[in-house]
Amino acid sequence: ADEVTLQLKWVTQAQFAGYYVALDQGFYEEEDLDVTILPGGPDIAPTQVIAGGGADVTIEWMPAALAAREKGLPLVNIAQPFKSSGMMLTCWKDTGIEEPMDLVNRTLGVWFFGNEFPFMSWMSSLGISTDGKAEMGVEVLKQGFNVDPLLQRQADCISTMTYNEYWQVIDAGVSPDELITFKYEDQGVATLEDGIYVLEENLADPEFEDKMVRFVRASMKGWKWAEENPDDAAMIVLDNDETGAQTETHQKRMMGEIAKLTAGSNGALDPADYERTVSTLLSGGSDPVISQEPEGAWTHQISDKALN
Amino acid sequence: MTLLIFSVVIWCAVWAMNRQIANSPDRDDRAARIFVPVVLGGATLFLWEGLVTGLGVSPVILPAPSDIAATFAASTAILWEDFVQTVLKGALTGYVIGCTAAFVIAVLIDRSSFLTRGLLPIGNFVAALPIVGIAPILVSWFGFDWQSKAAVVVVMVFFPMLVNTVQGLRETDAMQRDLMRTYAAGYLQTLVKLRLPAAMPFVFNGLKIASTLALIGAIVAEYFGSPTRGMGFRISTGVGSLSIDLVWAEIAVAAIVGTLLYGGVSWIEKVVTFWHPSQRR
Amino acid sequence: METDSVRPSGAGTSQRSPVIEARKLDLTFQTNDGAVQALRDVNLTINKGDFVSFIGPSGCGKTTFLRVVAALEHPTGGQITVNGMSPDEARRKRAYGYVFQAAGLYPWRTIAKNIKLPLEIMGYSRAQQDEQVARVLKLVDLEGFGAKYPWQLSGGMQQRASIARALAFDAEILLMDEPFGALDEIVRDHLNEQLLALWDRTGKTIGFVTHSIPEAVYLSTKIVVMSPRPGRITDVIESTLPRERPLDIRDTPEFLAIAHRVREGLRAGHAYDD
Amino acid sequence: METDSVRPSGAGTSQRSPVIEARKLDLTFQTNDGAVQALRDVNLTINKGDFVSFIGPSGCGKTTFLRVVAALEHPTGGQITVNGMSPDEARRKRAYGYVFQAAGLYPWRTIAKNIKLPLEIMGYSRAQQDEQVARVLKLVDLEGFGAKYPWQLSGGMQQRASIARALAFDAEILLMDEPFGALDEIVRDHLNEQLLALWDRTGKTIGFVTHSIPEAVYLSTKIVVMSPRPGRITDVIESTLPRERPLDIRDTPEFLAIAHRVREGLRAGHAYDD
Amino acid sequence: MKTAFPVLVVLAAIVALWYAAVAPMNIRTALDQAERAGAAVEPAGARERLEVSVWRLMIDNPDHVSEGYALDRPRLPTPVQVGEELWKTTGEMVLKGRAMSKRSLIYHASITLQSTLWGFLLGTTLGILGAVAIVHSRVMDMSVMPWAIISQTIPIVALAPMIIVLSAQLGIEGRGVPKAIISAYLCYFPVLVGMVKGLRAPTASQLDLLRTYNASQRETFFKLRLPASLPYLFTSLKIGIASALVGTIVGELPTGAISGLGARILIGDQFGTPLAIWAALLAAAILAGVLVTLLDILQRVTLKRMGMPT
Ligand SMILES: Nc1ncnc2c1ncn2[C@@H]1O[C@H](COP(=O)(O)OP(=O)(O)OP(=O)(O)O)[C@@H](O)[C@H]1O
Ligand SMILES: Nc1ncnc2c1ncn2[C@@H]1O[C@H](COP(=O)(O)OP(=O)(O)OP(=O)(O)O)[C@@H](O)[C@H]1O
Ligand SMILES: Cc1ncc(C[n+]2csc(CCO)c2C)c(N)n1
Ligand SMILES: [Mg+2]
Ligand SMILES: [Mg+2]
Repeated sequence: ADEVTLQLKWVTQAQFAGYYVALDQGFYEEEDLDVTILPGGPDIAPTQVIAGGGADVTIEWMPAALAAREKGLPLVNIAQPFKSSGMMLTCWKDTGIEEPMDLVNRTLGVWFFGNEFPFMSWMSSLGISTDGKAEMGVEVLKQGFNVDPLLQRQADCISTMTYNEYWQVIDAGVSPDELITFKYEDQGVATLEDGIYVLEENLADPEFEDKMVRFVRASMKGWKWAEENPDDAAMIVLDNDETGAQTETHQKRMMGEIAKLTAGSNGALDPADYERTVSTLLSGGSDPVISQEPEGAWTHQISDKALN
Repeated sequence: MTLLIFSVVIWCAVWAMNRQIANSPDRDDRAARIFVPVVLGGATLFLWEGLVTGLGVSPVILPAPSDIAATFAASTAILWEDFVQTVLKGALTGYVIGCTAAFVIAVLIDRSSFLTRGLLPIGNFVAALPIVGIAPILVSWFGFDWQSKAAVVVVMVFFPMLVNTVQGLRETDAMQRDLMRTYAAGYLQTLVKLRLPAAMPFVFNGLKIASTLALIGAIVAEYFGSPTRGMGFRISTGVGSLSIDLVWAEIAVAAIVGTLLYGGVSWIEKVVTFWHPSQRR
Repeated sequence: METDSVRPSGAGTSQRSPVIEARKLDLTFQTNDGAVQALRDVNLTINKGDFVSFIGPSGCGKTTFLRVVAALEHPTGGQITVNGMSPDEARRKRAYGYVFQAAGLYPWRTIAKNIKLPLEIMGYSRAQQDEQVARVLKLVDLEGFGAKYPWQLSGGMQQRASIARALAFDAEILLMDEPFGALDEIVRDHLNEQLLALWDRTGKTIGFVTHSIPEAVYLSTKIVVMSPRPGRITDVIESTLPRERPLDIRDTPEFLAIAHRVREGLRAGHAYDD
Repeated sequence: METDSVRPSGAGTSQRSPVIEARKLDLTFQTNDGAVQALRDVNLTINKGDFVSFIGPSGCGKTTFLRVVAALEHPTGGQITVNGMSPDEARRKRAYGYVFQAAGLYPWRTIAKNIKLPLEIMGYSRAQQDEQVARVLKLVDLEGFGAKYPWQLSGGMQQRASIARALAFDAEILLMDEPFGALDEIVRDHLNEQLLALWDRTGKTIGFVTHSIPEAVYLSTKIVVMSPRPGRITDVIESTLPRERPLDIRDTPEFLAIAHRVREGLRAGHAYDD
Repeated sequence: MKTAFPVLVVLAAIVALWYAAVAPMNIRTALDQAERAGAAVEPAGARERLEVSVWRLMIDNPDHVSEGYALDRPRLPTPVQVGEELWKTTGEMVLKGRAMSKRSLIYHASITLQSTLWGFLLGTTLGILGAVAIVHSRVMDMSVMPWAIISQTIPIVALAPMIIVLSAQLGIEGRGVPKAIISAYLCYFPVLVGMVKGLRAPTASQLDLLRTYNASQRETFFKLRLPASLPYLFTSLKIGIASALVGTIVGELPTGAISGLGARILIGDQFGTPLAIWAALLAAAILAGVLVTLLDILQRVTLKRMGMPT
């Protein structure tokens, strides 16, 4: 079998259910692939791992991938299982925040490590500076990995994913009525999230191309399966979690939310989504994420063969 | 490739020269003691340059020193802002508070052998607590700004300093103490005239260990939440956005600051404990 | 300095008041491999103005006895009084000047500052301190070395500095543990003379440990010979030498007779069959 | 042991072959506050089988001279040969047994193991090692203490152990730096006798530093008197005493005459005006 | 056991302080919850309460103070809560026969222990070899020692990702090796410094003695320098193993946070289960205690056999 190493963006969780299902259900094996899944974590930059040859293929968000491309690492999107963005800003209602312009003069928690780009674009589209509290500014905190800043009111709003952190806030006993959320999708600044990326130079190699075709085909099969059997998929993820710290309820719920994000994608990148992402990123205010229109950052070369 | 070979040759030449200096009669000169490691460092940087360019290592994995230097020069404003946030506010505050508190408490508990015997073993446990576990807790207690970073530094430096000071205070030999007894010197007199001076070599040992820990503590704590400035912030986000050259520039700042801090403490140590055999030649 | 103190009259000692009185003194050290009896049944009276030498083989308890007197060690049996008080009370009254077997100077202080140490503690004024330092440095022939650090001096000079330190303040009782051990004969003779003169002038009570028989005989009004395992007193010799003692008194038959008696007492404490 | 070695004949030394020859020896230490001239213009010949004592005030360079002989220090001027070789060559031939001023026993080795240390390095067999240890322990009266660690012994015993260590192997030249400093008179007398007997039996060449005039006179065939600042030789006294020396030879006029000459030489090196 | 009693007393004092601190630390969360459950709280509204000090809140809401001792997500858990969590993930797992399951801290501690021991082995070897080189060669002393110090001023967390990527590029499979390298990086320094001190502990006269015997460098090393350095070695080994443990846990974050105590801490942080963090922290402390104690026993036995007073 051909060996493939997959680097995930984050720790083992239902966000990556499709790949674990494909592995567990033998879809990779059917395609004669021997896949190793490397979970991510804080401090793991999938882009760096793939550059260092630690993985053949990686799951990454498009803003980070495009930024890496501009830094001279030619990543190419070969498939895009996630159609919509799950990122949002979650705020306390009792702070009086009702619409985006109310964010002015507040303290906001944001994820960095390459995940800050959509937020920055959004703020610049609103004309809000991120250099500290001011009439047209916000105080930005680099949020850690948990939702404590919101619960302890060190921040008025924090970044959450529809499928993960939001539910942790709810699990902490907060009722949804106490919160107000702004989905990036609704604000028109959605950027593409989990996509499958490889190094451009590898694509020229027909053998590698063939491997990727089979990989994408099996992975999408896994995603289909996961959408149809969310609870079983969550259990598969749980079985693969080596930390033993994940909980069943949380993963089942996460799987449910993830299914909403994958819905509408057959795995092939929709060029319109790509264009929207690029224009959002290019409008990044004074310090845009990417300074020029990228070229060759995606291809249908693989998905066309895999999905038809 | 030629650069690689050239840098290897240079490195070997520098090593040979250092050998010469080290075996020459001037080897204990202040100048020689600084020159030798500095040229070796320079040669090593050059070797690094040669390896990276010669072997074509991608700059997103390991940038060449020349790239790092260029970034360093181009980002002095950012580096300065981060230095103020992490070093001046976080690390130094924590260092001063932690070391002072440890010193004072060491002097206080030293009067009770019960407390010392009870506290020291526990101190060793606490010293083995990983900062990566303590940092998120302290960030959630003390907020995102430098206060939580200082708190992490306090926790990190407290016990090494405490243990060293307590040990130092016991370092007087029996005869030196007996002498004070024959004078019927009081506790305070014995402390000021005998035990504190005798403890100084140990106190400085603690201060030196703490000086390397302080910076690391402040940087690591920023991984668990920070304002949008600081060396730890820049390093952690820099890796994510593949600005590895900026990451290395920050590492260089950390190394320089750490070395200066360590060197400063060593220099004060030399002045204060001039009498100790280890300071004489 | 109590230079005007009552000068003890003549060599007879019995009529003067006792300063140190030990009765049936016992001292046992508890160590992890059994108890060590360092002193057993020690009875001794030292009168005001006495110069008492202690002599005996290594490990016989000389140092231990001096330490008991200075309240640095507590006897496990028997009684000891100093000026009618317990040694500890006397210590708190700052009755002692103690010269240890090793110099024990503080390395972070210069020689002058080392000598000033007791003076600072006892609250002498700046001017008094300087005056005393100058006086004792001269006494032990270390003028000009006040600003040096201990490690810059040879062993013998360090020992003299520690003697100077003990002489700098006006202790009633001087306890000296082999103070001249590391000195050559000439320096030793010189310091012996100086010490005798000081004693004569001030009327201090002196306890003095030595390994040298001539030194003990030359200096003392009373020689205590000790023997080891357990440490006890085997002989107490009252010196019949006059108070005025030029160096060449050491060639008189009287001197040699006393030295002989000490040597015999000492030999009894050794196992050699020669 | 070379018990069957040629036994040196009589007290005359001039006809025997020179072992150590120093010519115009200079040694200056460079320290941070200036140079210290420890030895200046030292000329000395030591013949095979000589017992040479060095005596002089503290800091006059006795230790330094011994260290130069053993190649532990390198002269900054002049020449010195040992058996016609440089001291360093002689050292590599393992010509020296050295007793240092401080005992310097290794605390992690028992007394017996400390004594075995040179034997291990010089490749003695197990059986030979045990035999030698037993012999020298007896020589210094430490039988039964072989299994003890240094810190379990009194200072005097430690010093004897270090003497035993130097005697355990068959060094041609024995260098002893105040070996009997911390011992009381009786033990000292005893060890003096033992050392003389050993020297007589083996014909070793011995360099011996002491502060005691009687000891120097009693032991030596040649007494070197030194004086300080800078360290130089002021007198070399060839002893006229017979080779056979009972302890009471110390009361003979001949002995006292030599002692007197040494004392005068010594006094000249001091600044006292008495 | 002359230390056992004082240690217990100090521990008891710490636990008591800890207990006392729980009330003020958790009062806000407790009041938020109580308010959501419909209780009357003074003042009403989490935002309003932010303006009021915790002491005021405790005085005004005495009935709710106790609730701070039973929160699911406490800012500061009680010692009992931590103890229970620790028991649930260790002792209880053992009783169920699942000591090595992924949910057991014993399993994770064993993973961490493995890397720690490899890192310790690597670090001490490097440290000792480095010290031997430094003591025997002046070039090494002059050129390497300053860099050893500088190496410790570099934040290892910044290097960690690069170490992983580089070791992957060098074809090293798995995350165990980079973890051990990070652990060794922290461990080697105290060992190096301690051993340099120890190997230089022999006094000039002890060295002179061997010179008079014309002992070789080898003999000088084995018969003098090495034995003289052992007390220093053990002291630095104890610091070294604690550093190796810290290093492993630090290394477990960027190496995929798959398993080990570091991963538990991270996941506990990410999923907002503070009890898991505290339990993992305590487990790390206990592990460190056990390792240090083992070395301490080894030290006592060795030094005793060498006849050194301890
Ligand atoms: N702290 C102690 N613990 C145990 N034993 C001790 C202690 N101090 C002294 N000893 C023992 O008590 C005895 C007397 O010791 P002391 O120091 O009084 O001898 P000394 O007569 O002064 O000998 P030296 O002439 O060598 O100075 C010795 O056998 C010694 O081993
Ligand atoms: N390593 C050194 N560096 C500088 N000066 C030294 C050194 N060793 C000895 N000296 C100086 O050399 C002189 C001679 O010293 P040495 O040790 O030979 O004297 P000594 O005659 O043995 O004295 P003592 O009787 O005190 O042992 C002294 O003035 C001493 O200060
Ligand atoms: C240092 C660091 N901070 C935040 C993220 C954010 N992040 C990326 S994917 C993901 C999934 C949500 O569960 C989250 C939170 C990260 N990767 N690394
Ligand atoms: Mg004594
Ligand atoms: Mg000497």
